[in-house]
Amino acid sequence: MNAATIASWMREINASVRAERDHLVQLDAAIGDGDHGTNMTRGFEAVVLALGQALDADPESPPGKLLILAGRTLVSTVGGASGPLWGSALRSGGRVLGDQGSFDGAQLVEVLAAALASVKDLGTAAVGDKTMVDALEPAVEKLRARLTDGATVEDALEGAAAAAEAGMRSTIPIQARKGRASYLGERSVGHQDPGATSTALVIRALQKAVVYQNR
Amino acid sequence: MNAATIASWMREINASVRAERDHLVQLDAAIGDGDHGTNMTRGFEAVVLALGQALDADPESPPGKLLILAGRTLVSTVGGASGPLWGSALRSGGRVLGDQGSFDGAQLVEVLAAALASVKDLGTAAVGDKTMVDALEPAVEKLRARLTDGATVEDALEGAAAAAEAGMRSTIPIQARKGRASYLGERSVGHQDPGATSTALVIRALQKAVVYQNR
Amino acid sequence: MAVETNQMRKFLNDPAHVVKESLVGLAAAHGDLLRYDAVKQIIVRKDAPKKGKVALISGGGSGHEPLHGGFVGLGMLDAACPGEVFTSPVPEQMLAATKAVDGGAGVVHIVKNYTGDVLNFKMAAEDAADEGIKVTSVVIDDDVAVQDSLYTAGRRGVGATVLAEKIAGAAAESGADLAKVTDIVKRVNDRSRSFGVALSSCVPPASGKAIFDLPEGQVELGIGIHGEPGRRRAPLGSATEVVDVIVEAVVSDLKAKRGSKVLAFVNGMGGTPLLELYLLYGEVDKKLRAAGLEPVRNLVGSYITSLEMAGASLTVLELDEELTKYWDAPVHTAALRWGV
Amino acid sequence: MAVETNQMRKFLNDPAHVVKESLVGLAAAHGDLLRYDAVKQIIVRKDAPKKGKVALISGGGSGHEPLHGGFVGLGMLDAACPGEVFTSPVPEQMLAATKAVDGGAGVVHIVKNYTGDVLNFKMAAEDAADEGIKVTSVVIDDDVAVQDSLYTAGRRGVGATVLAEKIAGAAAESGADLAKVTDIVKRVNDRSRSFGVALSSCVPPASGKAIFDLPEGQVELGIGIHGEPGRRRAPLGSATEVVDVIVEAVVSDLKAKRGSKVLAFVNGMGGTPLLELYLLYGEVDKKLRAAGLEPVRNLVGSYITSLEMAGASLTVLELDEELTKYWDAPVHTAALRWGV
Ligand SMILES: Nc1ncnc2c1ncn2[C@@H]1O[C@H](COP(=O)(O)OP(=O)(O)O)[C@@H](O)[C@H]1O
Ligand SMILES: Nc1ncnc2c1ncn2[C@@H]1O[C@H](COP(=O)(O)OP(=O)(O)O)[C@@H](O)[C@H]1O
Ligand SMILES: [Mg+2]
Ligand SMILES: [Mg+2]
Ligand SMILES: [Mg+2]
Ligand SMILES: [Mg+2]
Repeated sequence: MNAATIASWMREINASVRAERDHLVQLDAAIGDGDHGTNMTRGFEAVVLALGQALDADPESPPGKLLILAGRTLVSTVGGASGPLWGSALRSGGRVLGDQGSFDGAQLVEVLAAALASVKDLGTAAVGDKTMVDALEPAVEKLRARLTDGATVEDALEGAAAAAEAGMRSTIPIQARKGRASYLGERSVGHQDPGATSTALVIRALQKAVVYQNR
Repeated sequence: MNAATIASWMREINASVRAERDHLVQLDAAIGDGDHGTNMTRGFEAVVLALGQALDADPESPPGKLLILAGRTLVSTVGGASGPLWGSALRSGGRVLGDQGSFDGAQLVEVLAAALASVKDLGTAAVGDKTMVDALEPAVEKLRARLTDGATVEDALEGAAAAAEAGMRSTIPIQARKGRASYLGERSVGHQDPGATSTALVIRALQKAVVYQNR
Repeated sequence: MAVETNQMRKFLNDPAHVVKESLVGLAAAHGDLLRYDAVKQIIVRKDAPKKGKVALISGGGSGHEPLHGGFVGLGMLDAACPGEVFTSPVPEQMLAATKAVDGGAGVVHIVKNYTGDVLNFKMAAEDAADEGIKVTSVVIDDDVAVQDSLYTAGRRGVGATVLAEKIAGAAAESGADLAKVTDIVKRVNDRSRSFGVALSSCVPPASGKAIFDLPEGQVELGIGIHGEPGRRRAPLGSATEVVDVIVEAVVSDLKAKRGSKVLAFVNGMGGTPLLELYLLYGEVDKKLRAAGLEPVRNLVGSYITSLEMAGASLTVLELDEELTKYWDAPVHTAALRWGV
Repeated sequence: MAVETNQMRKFLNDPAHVVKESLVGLAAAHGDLLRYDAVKQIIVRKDAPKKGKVALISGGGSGHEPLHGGFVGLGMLDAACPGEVFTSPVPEQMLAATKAVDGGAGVVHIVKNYTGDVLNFKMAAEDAADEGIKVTSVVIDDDVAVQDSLYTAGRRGVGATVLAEKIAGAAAESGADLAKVTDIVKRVNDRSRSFGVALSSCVPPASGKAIFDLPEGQVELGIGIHGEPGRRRAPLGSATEVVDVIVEAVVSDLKAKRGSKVLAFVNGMGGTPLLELYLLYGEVDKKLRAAGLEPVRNLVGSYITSLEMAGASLTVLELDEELTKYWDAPVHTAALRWGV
C-alpha cells in the first residue's frame, strides 16, 4: 500500500459521506445538532482537494505526509467535535509512517491504532460511551487479530469494516456519555450515534480502496 | 319602545356577536387583522354590564341616556376602528332621544339616521366602500320607507334587518376603499366585510328585541 | 404542567391578560425608566411630567414590541398607550397619558395611520383640548406598499414611527417648542418610506390561529405590521432578489436626490433572526449605494414587529443635518439606548 | 422571483454562504465598531490590538446572534470567531483572532462547553502558546439542565457567556491584568446558572429541516442553544407554571444565600417575541423575590439564540460589588450598549 492507497481511501470516504450526508444529518438531529453529515462532507471534500494539489505538486508525496495533510485539512475546515477528533486521528496515523513510500498490513494496524489512541486521548471516550470510538476500536482490534492470524490485508480489512459496522449498531441501545448526545441523558437511548456511523463508513472506505487497488 | 327595549337590544347584540365571534374573526383575518369578533364581543359585554349597573342605580334611566352610555362604553373598551365608529353612532343616536322615557317608530328612524350620519362623518365612508355603512345605510332607508308606507315597527324592522343582511352580502364582490381592507387593493374582492357583517347582527338584534318585547 | 388553554407556541397565562402581564414585566425590568399605570393602562416615563418640556406620546395595538413601551424614556417618548394585541387603544388611555406627561409646553400625538388609531387619537385630542392641554397630532404614513389615493385609507404607518419617536424625542429633550417638535415628526415622516415582506403569518394570542396561511417558499409582499396579508404573494426568491424588490419600492417612491445621505433601517418582524437581518442589511447597503444614496446611519433589529411573524421591512429616511443631530443625540429607553 | 432552492422561511442566497453574507452586513452596519476579515473569517474590534489591554475572544457556531459578533466592541469582546451554523469554528480562526487582538497583555479565550468548541479552542490555544502569546481559557458551563457528572460531557455553556463577556470585558477595559480578567470570567461562570425551554425547533439553513418535531401545546424542557432536543418533553402549561419549573431549576442549583443580589437574564431563543419575554420577566422577578433573591440588575431580550426557535431561557448570576460595577461599566457593541 502507498500514497495512492491513501488518496483513494480519502476519495472513497468523500463519496460515501456525501452519499450518506442526509442520513448522518438525520442521526445527528435526533441526538445532536444535525450537522454531522455537513461537517464530514465539507471536511473530506477539502481533503480530496488538498491531496490532489499535494500530489500534483509532488507526485512522490509519501503516504504518511498525505495523512498528516488530510488531518490538518480536517482540523482547519470541519470544526465541531469531529474536526479535531478525525483531524488528530489522521495526523497521528500519518506520523507513524514517517517518510516511507509504502507500508504493509502490520504498519496499517499501527496507523489505525495511533489514530484511535489520539481520538481517545483528545475526547477521553471509551467503548460504550456511544461515540466514534465504539466503531473505531473494534475495527482496529479486528484488523490486528486477523492479520496476526495470518489473514490477507483484504480479508482483515473486510473483518475490520464489519466490526466497525457492528460497533456502529452497538451504539443504538446505549446511553451517551460523551459529546452532545450526552445532554439528552436517557433520551439518547435507541438512536445510532452519527459519529460511529461515519466511522464505519471511513473503515469501509479503506477496505474498498485497498480492494480496488489490488484489482 | 323604551329603556327596556334598548337594554334588550344590547343584550341581543352581545349574544349574537359572541355567537358569531369566530366567524367575525375569520372574516377580519381574511382582509384585516383578525380582531373584529374579539373587539365587538369585548365592547358589547361591557355595554351590557354598564347598562345593568345604570339600571340598577336608576331604574328610570331614559333610553337616550342608555344609548349614550352604551356608546361611551364602546369608545372606552373597544379601540380599533369599530370602537369609535359604533361608539359615536350610539352616542349620536342617544342624543336624538334626549330625556324622553319612550319613543316611537319615527323616532327610532331618527336615532338610526343619526347613528349612520355619525359613522359617515367620522369614517368618511360611503355606500360601496365595503364597510359597515354598506349594511347600515340600506337598513335605515328601508326602516324609514316601510314606516312611511304605514308598516308596523315590527314589519319595518324585519325589512331593515333583511336590508342590512343584503347590504352585508353586497360587500363581497367589491373592492375596499376604507379601513384596513383597503390596503389589500384588489385582493379584498371576494370577501365579506366583517364590519358590515356585525352591523347586520346589530340590526337583526334590534328587530328581535322589539319582537320579543311586544310578545 | 398541563393547561387546556395553552395550545399555542406561546408563553401565556390567560390570553386576555397577555398585554397587561407583559407591561408588568416591562415595568419590573425598567423601573428606572418608566412606570406602568395598570388602571389607566399606560406606560409613563418615570420623571414625567417634565416641566417646560414638550411631551411626546404614541400608542397603538400591542404585538409590535418594543414599540411603543420600549421607547419610553429619555430622549424619546414620554408615554405609550398600548391597546390589546393589534387593536388600537381607546381615547381614555390617550387622554390619561396626555395628562400624565403634559409639562405645560404641549403634547405631540404620534399616530400611525390606521383608521382605528386615527379615530381614537382624534377623540382623545378633542378631549385633551377640552381640558386645556395644547395637543398636536401627526399621522405617520410611510408604507409605500399601500397606494395613497382616494380609494384607500391612505398609506400605513410603519418603520418611520420608530425614527420619528427617536428624532422628535431628542428635539423635545433639547428644548424645542411644540411647533418645532411637531414639525420634526412631520419632517421625518415626509422623508421616510418603508416596505415590508413576510415569510409567515403570526398568531394573535386571542384567536390562537394564524391570520393567513403562507406555505414555505412563498413571500407576502407589501405587508403591514398587523399580520394582515400583503398586496401580493410570490414565490420566495433569493435574499438578493427580495432586497431588489424592497429597495426599488422604497427608493422609487422616496425620490431622494443622488448623493443624499440616508438612514437605513432594516427591521425584523419578530420571527426572523438577526443572522438574516444582517444579511439583508448587507444587500440593502450595497443597493442603496448603487442607487446613489449614502447610508450614513443605520438601525438593524426587531423594533416594530408583528408578534412572531417571520419577515422584514426596510425604512429609508432621507437625512438632513438637523435630523442627523437629533438621531445621534442621547437616548435611554428599554429598547434603544446610546450616549448615556 | 422564483428560486428552486429557497423553500424555507428564510432570507437566504446560497445556504452555504449565509454566515459570511451576514457578517458582511454586520460589518457594513457597524463599521465604527468592528471589521470583518473574510479571509480569516473573524470579527475584530476596530481599534484592536489595544496595547497593554488584556484581550477577550470568543466564538462558536453561528445561529446564536447577536452572540458573539454583536458583542465585539468597547468594554466587551475584542474578536469573535463564527463557525458555520451550529458548528464550532476551527482552530485557525481562533489563532488568527488571538494574534489580531493580542496587545501584549495576553488573551482570554471564553469557550462554551461543547466538545467541538473545547477541542478546537484547545488546539488554538496550544498554537498561540507556540507563537509566544499568553493565552488563558475559561470554559463556560452554566446550564443546569445537564447533569455535571462523569456520565456526560458536562454542563453546556449558555446565557452566562453573555454575562461573562460583558463583565470581564469591562474589567479588561479598565486595565485589569490577564489573571484578573480570567478570574472574573470564572467567577461569573461559577456564580451563574441557566435553564432553557423551547416551544418549537429551529431550521438550520443547510438542511432546511426542523431539528426536532414539537407539536403545538408541548414544551421541551432543558434545551440548549443548538436546536437540540431537551431533557424531557411535557404538555405546555401556563407561563406561570413554566417559570416555576425554570426558576426552581436555576435557584436550587445556584444555592445563593437568602438576600443575595442577582442579575436576572431572560433570554429569547429567537422566535419568541418581546411581548412574551417581558411577561416571563414579570413572573421571574416575582418568583426570585419569593425565593429570597433580589434582582437588582436584569437583561431581557434575545441575546443568545437558536436561529428562529421559539423559547426562552433564564440565567441568574449572583452578583457581588465588583461584578456589579463591571456590569454597569460602559459598553458599546452592536447588541449591547450603555454609558457611551
Ligand atoms: N468526546 C468524544 N470522543 C469521541 N467522539 C466524540 C466525542 N464527542 C463527540 N464525538 C463524536 O462526534 C460526533 C458528532 O460530531 P459532529 O456532529 O460533527 O460534531 P458536533 O457534536 O460538534 O456537532 C458524535 O456522534 C460522536 O461520535
Ligand atoms: N372609515 C371607515 N368607515 C366606516 N367603517 C369602517 C371604516 N374603517 C373600518 N370600518 C369598519 O370597521 C371594520 C373593522 O373593525 P375592527 O376590526 O374592529 O377594527 P380594526 O380595523 O381597527 O381592526 C371594517 O370591517 C369596516 O366595516
Ligand atoms: Mg453535530
Ligand atoms: Mg380588525
Ligand atoms: Mg385591529
Ligand atoms: Mg455541531
